[in-house]
This record gives sequence, C-alpha cells and structure tokens, in this order.
Amino acid sequence: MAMNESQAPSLAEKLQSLPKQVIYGILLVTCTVPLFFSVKLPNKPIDASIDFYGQTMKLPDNGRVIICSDWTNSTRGESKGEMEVLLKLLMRKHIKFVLMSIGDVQAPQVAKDTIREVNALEKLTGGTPYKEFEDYVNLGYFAAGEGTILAVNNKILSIAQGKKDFPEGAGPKDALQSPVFQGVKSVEDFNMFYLVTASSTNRTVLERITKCPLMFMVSGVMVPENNSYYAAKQLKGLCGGVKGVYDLETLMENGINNGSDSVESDLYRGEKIPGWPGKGNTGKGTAYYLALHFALALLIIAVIVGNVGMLLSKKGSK
Amino acid sequence: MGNQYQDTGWFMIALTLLMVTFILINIYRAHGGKDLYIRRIAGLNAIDEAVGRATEMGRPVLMVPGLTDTTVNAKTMQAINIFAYVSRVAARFGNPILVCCYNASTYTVAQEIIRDVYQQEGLADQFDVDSVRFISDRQFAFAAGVSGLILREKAAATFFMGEFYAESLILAETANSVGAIQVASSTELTQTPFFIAACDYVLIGDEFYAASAFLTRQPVLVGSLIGQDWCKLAIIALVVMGTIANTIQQRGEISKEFKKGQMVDLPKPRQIKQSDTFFSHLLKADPADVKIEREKLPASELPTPSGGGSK
Amino acid sequence: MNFLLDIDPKTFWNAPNGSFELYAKIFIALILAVAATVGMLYAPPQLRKWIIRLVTFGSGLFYVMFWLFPAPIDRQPTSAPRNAVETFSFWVSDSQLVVASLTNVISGFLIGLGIYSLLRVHLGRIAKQQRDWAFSAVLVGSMVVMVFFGFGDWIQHQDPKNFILADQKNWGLINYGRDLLFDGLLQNMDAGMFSIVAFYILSAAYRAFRARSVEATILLLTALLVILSLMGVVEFLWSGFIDKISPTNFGMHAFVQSFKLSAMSGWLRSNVQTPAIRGIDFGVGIGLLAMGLRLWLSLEKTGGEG
Amino acid sequence: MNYDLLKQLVAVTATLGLYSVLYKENKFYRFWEHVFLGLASGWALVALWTEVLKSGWWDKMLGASASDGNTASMGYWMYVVLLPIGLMGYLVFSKKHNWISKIPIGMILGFYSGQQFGAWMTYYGPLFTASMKPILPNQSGFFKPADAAAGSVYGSEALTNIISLITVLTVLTYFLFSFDVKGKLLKASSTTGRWLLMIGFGAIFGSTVMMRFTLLIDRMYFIWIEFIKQGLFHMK
Repeated sequence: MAMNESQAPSLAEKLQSLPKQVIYGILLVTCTVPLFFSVKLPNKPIDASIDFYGQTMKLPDNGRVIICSDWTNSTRGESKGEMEVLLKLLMRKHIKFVLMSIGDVQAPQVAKDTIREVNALEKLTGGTPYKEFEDYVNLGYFAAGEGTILAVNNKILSIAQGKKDFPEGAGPKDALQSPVFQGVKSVEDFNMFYLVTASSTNRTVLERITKCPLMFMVSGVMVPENNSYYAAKQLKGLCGGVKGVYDLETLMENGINNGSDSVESDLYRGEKIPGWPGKGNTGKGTAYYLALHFALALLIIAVIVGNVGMLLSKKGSK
Repeated sequence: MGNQYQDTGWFMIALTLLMVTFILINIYRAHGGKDLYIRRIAGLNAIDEAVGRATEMGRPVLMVPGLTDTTVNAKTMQAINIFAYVSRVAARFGNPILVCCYNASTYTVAQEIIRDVYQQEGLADQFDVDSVRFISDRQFAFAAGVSGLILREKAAATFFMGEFYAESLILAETANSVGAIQVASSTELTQTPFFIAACDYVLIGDEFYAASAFLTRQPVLVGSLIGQDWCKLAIIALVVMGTIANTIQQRGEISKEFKKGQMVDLPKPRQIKQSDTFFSHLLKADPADVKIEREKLPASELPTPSGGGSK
Repeated sequence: MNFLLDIDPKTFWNAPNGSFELYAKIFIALILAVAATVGMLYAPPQLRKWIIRLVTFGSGLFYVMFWLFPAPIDRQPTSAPRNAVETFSFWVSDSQLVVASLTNVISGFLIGLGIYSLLRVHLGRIAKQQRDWAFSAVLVGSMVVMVFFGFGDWIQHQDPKNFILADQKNWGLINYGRDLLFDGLLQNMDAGMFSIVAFYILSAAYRAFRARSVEATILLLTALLVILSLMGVVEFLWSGFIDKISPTNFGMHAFVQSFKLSAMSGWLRSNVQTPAIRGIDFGVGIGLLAMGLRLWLSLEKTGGEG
Repeated sequence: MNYDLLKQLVAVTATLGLYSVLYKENKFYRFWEHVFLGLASGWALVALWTEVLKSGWWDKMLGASASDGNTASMGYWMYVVLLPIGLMGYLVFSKKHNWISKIPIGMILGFYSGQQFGAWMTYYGPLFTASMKPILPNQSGFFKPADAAAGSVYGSEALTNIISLITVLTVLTYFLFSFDVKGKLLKASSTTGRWLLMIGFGAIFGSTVMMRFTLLIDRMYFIWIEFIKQGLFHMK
C-alpha cells in the first residue's frame, strides 16, 4: 500500500493493511487455546450425515463391505476422524471389510494404524477388537487406480489374486483365503462400498462402481462437489469434514428419532435408529469443533475489518 | 446380440458419438480454410503484459503445469501447450523462464516441447536445460520447493495452469507476497475461488481448454472449440427438452412401473417420480437379467487347481 | 488370462517361475525389443510422425474397444466364448487389468529422468560451490539416506520370517531409521505444509474479500453466509430463535423456517452452487473430451506455431 | 528419552521450520525445504520399486513358485518389452533422436485419451438426469408438507427448480466462445451466469475454510497436546 511519507497512516489505511505476521500470529493463538478446553457444543446434524449413519445402521449385522481408504497423514485432521467413526460403526455391527487403497502408497499403513488405535478404544468400552485376515482383509495399495476400480466392479476376485495379507502372529497368506472373501462371487455380495478420501479418487470410484451402493467420507473441501452426487442419489450418504464427523459422533451418542435427546429427522420418519450412549463416541470431531468456531469467527472479523477500512477511506476521499 | 448394450443403454453411447462427430466436423470445416469466429478471453490478454513486465524487471517467469498424479495427461498437455506460447514470448524478450514439473513424464514432455519452441524461434543456444525442472512428485514437497523458488528467484510473473489441489493457495499467496503478476487456472473447480482471491487473472472452467485455440489460432483448435460450442448447445437442448418432458409427465399417475427391462404392475397407482420418466429411462438403462448358456472351456484351458502348478 | 487364484493355463505367452524357458524367452524378447528400438533410430523423418501417431492411436483404441465393443453378459469363469465376437469381447475384458497397469509401469521407468533433473541442478550447484550449495548437499544427502533406509526396511520385510517386525520391540536400526524418516519427518512435513494453507486463506480473505464490485460483493456475502452456517453454535442459536418466532400457520411457518442458516446455505448449495458447478462441468467435460480426441488422433500440433 | 518422543520432537521441529516461512524466507526454512525435497524424491524411488514395478512388472514377468500355502503363478515374459519402451524416454536429451522419447509418452497419452469417451458417458449421464427437474407444480399449495408423496412437486420446489435450471443454462452460455456477446439476450444471460458463478464460488470458499482450519487445528493438537502435554509432561 503506497503511503504518503510525511503523514502517519490513517485509521482506514491501518485497517486495510495489517501486517501479515500479526494476522498469522492471532490465528496460531486462536487455533491453540481452545484445544485445552473440552466443551461439548450443541449440534444439528445435516441430512447427508444422517443418511450416512442411517444407511450404515441398516446394513445387516455380520455383513460385508469394502473400504477404500485413500488418505494419508497430510489430511489427518479430517480423514482420521472420519476413519475412526466408520471403524467404530462397523466394529459395533460386526461387519467384515475388505481394505484397499488406490490413492496413496502410504494409505494402507495409515489405515492399519488407525484400526489399531480404534481397536484399543473399543476394548476400553467393552467392544471386541478386529483381527487382521479374520475380520478384515488388507489388500494394500493398487497403483493403477482406475483399472483396479473398474475390475472391482466387474471381477472383484481378480484384484485380490496374488495379494498377501498378514494374519496376527503368522506369515503372509493369500488374501483370497480370508474369511471375508468366503462366498463372494461378485461385488454385489458386498453391502456397501465406502470411500474415505481427500483426493480426486472420488471421481474414479463414482464413474466405475455401478453394482454396489456407495458412501463417501470426504474432506471439507470436497463437500460441495460430492454433495451434488449425494443430491443426484449417486451416493447413499455422505460424511464431509469435521462437521460430518461431529454429526456422526452426535448420532452415535443419541441415535435418530430415538427419544428426547436424539436427532429428529424426516428422512427416517417412523423409524427408530438407536445409538450407543456413553460408549466412547467422542473423537476428533468433538475435540476440534470448539477451536474451529474461534478460527471461523476470526476469519469473519478479518473480512469485516478490511471492509470497514475500505469504507472509511472511501468516505475520507469524498 | 441385441442386448449386448443393455448395461449402458444406447442413448448415452449415441450422445457421446454425436459429441465426437460435432467436434470432428468442425475441425474439418476449419481445415477447409473457413474463417471462424472466437471471442476474446480476458485473462489471456494479460500474458504478454505479464511477460513484458518480467523483462523490465529482469526477473524470471515461472510456470507450473499442474500436479497431475503419476503421468502426463490431457490436462497437463493443455497447460504445456499454453506455456509453449508463454515461453515463445519470453524467448523473444530474452527473458529467463522456469517450468516446475510434478512428475517425470510431464518433465519429459515439457523439456521436449519448450526446447522445440526455442529452436523454432532460432534461439536454441539460449535454451537452458535446467529451466525445465522436476521438483518433486509429492504434493506438499512440491509446494514447499516451488514456494522456495518463487521467494528466492523473485519471480515477476507466475502461471499456474492445469490440475491444482490444496497447494493452489500456497503457490498463489507466496507469489503474491513477492509482487508477481499471476495468471492462473485450475481444472479442479473447487480451487478456482482461491485463485480468484489471490491472482490477477483467472481462467475459469473450460476457458482453460479454449486458451490454446485463442493464442495460436491453429485451425484444428479453433474448429474443435466451435465443435465444443455445438456440443454445449446440444446439452442445453437436451436439458431443456428433458425438463419440459418431465414437467408434463410428472403431472400424472402410473399403475405400472418399469423394472429390470419390463413393465411391472404396481399394487396401487402412485404419483410419477422422476425416476419413472421417459428421460430418466433413456439416460439410465435398467436391464433385465439375461441368462446365456455357454459351453464350458476345455479342461486344458481351464485354470488348474492351486497349490502345485505346472512345474 | 489370470482371472482366478489358480495357476493359469500354459500358453506360448507364459512359462513357470524359474524355468529355463522363461529366462530364454525374456532374453530373446529383450534383444528383439532393443533391436527394434535401435532400428527405429534410423527411421526416415517422414515415418517418425506416423510411428508416434500409430502408437498413440493403438493404445487409445484398446479403451475405445473396451467402451464400444459389446461386453459379455452373464459370463462365468468357466464359460467358453460362443463365437468370434465373444472371443474378442472376452479378450478385451480380460486384458483390461493388464493394460491398466501398463501406464504406471512405463511412467515408472521414466522417473530416472526426474531424478536426473534434480541431481543435475543440485550436484551442479555443489560442484561449482554456487549460492546455497550447502542446502543442495542437504537435499542430495536426505535423498540418499531415505533410499538406503527405505529399501533396507523393505528388503527385511520381504522375508516371510520377518513378520515379527510388525512389533516395534523387534526393530533394528534400519527399521527405526525408516520410521523416523518416513513417519516422523516426511509425513509430518506433509501435514505441516498442508496446514500452512490455513494462514494463507486468512490473509487472502482479508486482502481480497472487499466489496469493490457487484461480483466481489456477491462472492463475499455468500462465503460469509456459508461460513456462518458451519459454525454449529451460531446455527444452533439462530435456528432456536427461528423456531421461537415461527407462527403456527402452516404456510407462514414454512416460510419463516426457511430462514434458518443451514436451510439457506443448503438451498444455496443445492440450487445455485451445484447447478453452477454442473454448468461449468458440462463445458469442462466437453473440453476434456475434445482434448482427448485430439490427442488420440494426434490432430494437434503440440507446442503450437510461431 | 524414548524413541516415540524423539520422533515427535523431530516432527515438531520440522513443522516449525516450515512455518517459519510465514514470517519471511530464511535459512531455517530453506534447510527443511531441502530436507523435504530430498526425502520426498528418495521415497519416490523406493515406492516406485516396492509399490509399482515390483508387483506390477517384475513379479508378473517372473511369476512365482508355490510356497507356504501360497499359490504359484506363471511368468509372462512379454512384460520385459516395457523396459526398452520406458527407456526410450531418456533419449529426450539427444539432439538427433529426441523424437523417440515421444513413443512412451504417446502410449501413455493414448491410454489416457482412449478412456475419456467411456468416462464422459458414465460421469455425465446421471448429471443430465439430475438437471431435468420439473418446473411446474403438480400439487396445490406453495410449501411442501411433511407427508408429501414421492414425486409430488409443490410451488416452492418448482420455483427452486426453475432457479437451478436457469443457473445451469446461464453458466453454460457464459462459456460459449464462438458467439459474439453483443446480442442482448445472450449478454444478459452470460452476465447472470457470471453472477451465479460467483455465488457458487463464494459457497465453495466458505465450505473449504472449514477443512483448512481443521488441519491447522490438528497440527496444533499434535504440537501442544500430543507432544508437549501428553509426551513431555505425561498429562492425560
């Protein structure tokens, strides 16, 4: 901003040109301090999240699903919370799953780490931990994402051929021998295809999986795009960003149309879908939601300050 | 054989082929020397200005052809085609350039094409092999590396075109902080608002694909662009027709519905839903289950049981 | 083609692992391929363009066939094709997985070029002791260290007996090294760099979100509305307020209810944002289709003309 | 000091190193930037072999013999041909033979472009359907009651559908390149299109902000809670 050297900057100019470093500093503080306080904020889940929860709860117990996990630690803040919620839901319903990844080489490892952590959490609240190979089978990373997903749709067994999985405390075994694949002939034998992603693999999956219902868990930035797929009913449900995670955590605590505290929804009118109150449902969503509020408020204030400065200088120049 | 297309339905295949035909017809027309009109695109006029200013300041022009995963694709090619034009202008001004590539195959293509540009301009000796660089094929390492380059080399003009994801704002804000003129475009629509906030000129949506036609006036590109316009008009017509037809059709009730390739009686008549309409069925096939008796493969061609294998 | 877990039938195109036949065939194929490449070096200039065109067209043709050629219906793993059309369509559907992997393998072989470029710049800088050469040495050093620990760890994991490495108690130096470099540094630097975007979003919004023109004002107001709707507490309080003032009359109730933040932002999303994106997307899709078509048929002069 | 804490310490230092660029470009940042680039390309080399070439090329070419209850598979020797094809790319630096490098690129682009037709069809089909919503109500009443039957369209919905339709169409006309935008209707339509686009972009910006801040919050959680509070001070 060009300034007249002889004059001190006016208030309008100051408001319009706060130094970047100051703004950054305020943001750092804003995102840190609230983390030390655990506050449960009131929440009203959106339809996409309610559908995600409702459709998952309607899957048959002991069913079978595919999880395509395409996130890594760079989007840990959102994706890990999503993965945790999904795993909790599936474990509590005893649904077996095939774990695969087309997004990133490191994704299978990160997913396995998360499974280990959720196992420990579930153990604390009396759940049964999942065993690799028995309850879920890890197919690892597929470099040719598009071809692989096409093959999942057309001949799912072919992608598992030659893949090894590691049962606990034993050497590698052929993935196809896992109990998860027992009786599987085609992708139609799976009740749902879940994709947890923070990258463009959503298009890859959406364009190619036609024989199995889809649900996505995406990062906040992908919500608008995927919302249009949800609206066009290409997705059964959608969990987007930390808000989606917080929604699901709320739903797991309270259920849908299930008494006084629960979430009322017209989508499931006349149906009662329970939750698991008090059973370790809080996770990343609850932890980050307060700080998020302060950060968003800061953004709004920054925009207002800039505009006020502009208005003042316009007035001054008249 | 008649039901071989039942999985996809004939209409979308026909529509795709129609689009292809529109494009090819117009390429043919343009080749015939017809002078075809295309309108101006605001962001593209800025290219010459940006390179000119970089020359005045004696600082480099930095280009990034997007962060396409693993291999080069049509989006990267389009970006490199635009950069070929930028490099041509820069070469004429004798201005240094820097092309930052995200994967090795993009690097190969860019190296080849940009050097070609210098050769065509008769300035082959001025081309520095290191001006086209591979930075990293890891998204945020790439962002850190390019940010470092922008800050240290004090780029005077930056061009970000192609596939950009979350790193878009890192690159654009860094370039903004050194006062570079920025022309940008992302094929990922979700990143466009960030480029709008931080860059001077932004190509939105398929202005990106139109850019090379506008810059080079190659008949093939101009023709293709007009073919694309025909396609868009066809889409407009399809959507309008579908809307009108659905509006009329959804005013009634039905007593039969179409399921798995045949009409099924409903227990009682109900309001027509959108999925019952003629256009919905046209666009999405609902095939019947067909059983086909085939002979079994001879034993010699059958996969043998596992375990031993032919040793 | 291997579509089952089982051993494939023996054909001309395969041979058992470790057999002399396999190595001989690999060797002969390699010699022939290299000979063909060398032969191409002497191709007359007029022919070169056509070789490239043919290769591009042929590769694309496979997927066009995959799309257009009638796909087999109700096919079982043991089914024999009924006629020539089915023979071909079975072949296309079986080969798709193989073809899908080719792109990655070929581009994988190109990575050396990228590394060459990197080393050229940085080793050159070290040799000439140019500005920042010490940092170039850091780069080359970290690369070497990563390759060493990365491969070392991977090789250890290849041994089936080393499944004990899943437990951190059994780790050696190599395993710790890889874990520190990859999980400790690389992954966290990814996350660190990504989170920097938050700072830039704030400064970009502060600088650029000024109500200067109609367009800018529209952008600004929509963004603010959506951000407000994401603040769960604001949303919760506001909708509580709306519920309180909603009249009982059905029409008026519905009218007032639609001023809830989530209702407004949801409405904007599904009725303006989604269709707007769809509108751009229709154009972009056609643009990409046209670009694909031009590339497939090699219609375009890459790099343009003077 | 145990290993996990050391790992966290290293990670926190690197994160702070990268953050330091926010103040200004400095040597600390430059150091971590180069470490980052070095590690990333080192890892690219490792992952290329372990994740792409080993399983996608080497194992397929050589096959496997049965062991430990694992099945054997045949080796497909033709895979070896891919090696010279890939290596053709390296001729890009040759003055005389650089055209050969276009062969592997041609294959890659061929495979890519061949897929576009099928992909276009499967992707856009449902989006066309979703754009064809009825624009006249088939029920009396403006607002949709809670017990409305599927397929019924009330006044408010019809109005909304009209707005969506106008948005799609005006935005599309904004991207018509071969027409002169002097006609009044076309000009009005394309200006409306641009305004509606801005609403769309504003909404995208708004929804993106949430994720970006979450990632920063997650980093702060890592530094302050996981490292300092739980790691250094062993507090729950």
